[in-house]
Amino acid sequence: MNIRISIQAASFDPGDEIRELRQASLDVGGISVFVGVVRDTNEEDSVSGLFLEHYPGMTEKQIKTIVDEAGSRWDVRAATVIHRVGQLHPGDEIVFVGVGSHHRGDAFDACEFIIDYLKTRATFWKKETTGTGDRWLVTGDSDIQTADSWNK
Amino acid sequence: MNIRISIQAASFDPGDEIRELRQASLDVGGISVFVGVVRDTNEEDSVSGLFLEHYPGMTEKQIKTIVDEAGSRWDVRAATVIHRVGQLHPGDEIVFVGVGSHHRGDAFDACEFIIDYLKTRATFWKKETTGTGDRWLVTGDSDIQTADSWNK
Amino acid sequence: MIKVVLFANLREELGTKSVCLESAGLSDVQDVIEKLGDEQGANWLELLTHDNILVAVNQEIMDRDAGVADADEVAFFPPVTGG
Amino acid sequence: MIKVVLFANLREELGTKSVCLESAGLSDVQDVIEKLGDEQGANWLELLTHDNILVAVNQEIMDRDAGVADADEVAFFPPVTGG
Repeated sequence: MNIRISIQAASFDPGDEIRELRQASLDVGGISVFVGVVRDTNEEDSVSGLFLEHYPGMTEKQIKTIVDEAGSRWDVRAATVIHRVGQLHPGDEIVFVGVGSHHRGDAFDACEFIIDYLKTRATFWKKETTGTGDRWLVTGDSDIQTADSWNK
Repeated sequence: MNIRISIQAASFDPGDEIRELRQASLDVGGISVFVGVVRDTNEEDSVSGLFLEHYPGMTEKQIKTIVDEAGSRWDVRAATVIHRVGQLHPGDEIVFVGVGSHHRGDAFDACEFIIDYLKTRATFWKKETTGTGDRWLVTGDSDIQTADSWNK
Repeated sequence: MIKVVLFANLREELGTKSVCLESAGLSDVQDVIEKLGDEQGANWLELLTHDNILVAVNQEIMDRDAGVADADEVAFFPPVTGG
Repeated sequence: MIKVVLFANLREELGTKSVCLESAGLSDVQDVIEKLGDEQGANWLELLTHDNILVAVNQEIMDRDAGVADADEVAFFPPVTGG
């Protein structure tokens, strides 16, 4: 299993990442990708910026654990996780999760599993800039329920 | 809902397609993408080429129906379906399905629904070139079951 | 005229991608298949009546008892294998 | 020494991203929190004992009764919100 994990301030090119997943092996028949984008609204307030902080070292280890877990549950030939940190703005790409598998069902499940866990387990924190001031976000219960549902 | 459907011989750039989905609306918070790739083996035989034929006119209408159905079931802000036809080779990208949604769960479900239906409902036919000659593929029962499972 | 179109292995095995039929006397798809057998040969009848062959009339999937009329397009093809 | 690191709103509200503590007499995370309260101020005790604050020792999530030793890194942070 080829694994690439990157926490970076720079933007990324989803096309390049998909090309690498495709070229990881000629056994890759399907690639499932999730790209998260900074929205311009959250709970009715308009959002003009999003600042991302993380715990260097711990975050990378956690993501590796999440990807390994996905690889033990499903056929995963190649997986890429990129998460941006620092100051972002609406419309910016914030996260890329890509999984190349022999079978498309495995690609979808592994990709969705990784992003669900990333949102509830990996040490990233978001702070929004809104018209009424800055605020640190809190985890939505729905995200926790979504991640927990993989254990049923 | 922005919809783009293309049946084409030319290759496509997944990065460009994701960029368009992202830019369709600032309400797009998540983009789920599936890219299908021609594998170099199928049922143990090595595959050197894949020829794709379709029913021009009918295929586009069917895909539009599939995408509209996805849009009625889930929050879909933008959807792109590209399917290549003609002579392809192992490692070539054959299909792109991308869905931009406000919520990531909706993006994943709509994307997987579209590719599952595309595989069992849309008028495409594949012919493989193998070491033991050319052969038209037949639909796998597992694909039909996968698509039918959305009706449960 | 009714336009008959063929795809994939049917196109290859029957050696053509389309033929036209006079519509007189043809009321449903089954009539079309029988007339193709009469005009084109018994192998047409055999291939087009296989259980797994799908039928579309004017680009909509239909049963073999679906009606046909002048200017319709009737397509025959095996189960699809795209994606 | 034990290195204490803080993230997100804790880092902002407590005005620093890390402090060092003498490890003598500290056997678990709860001891670390109490010493931080003594040395840094009561607001540290209040914020770090909030129900939703998570603890990691050497980059592994732990409970407050987890043991600590010299050269350990103890992190405090709110629930994560990435992705």
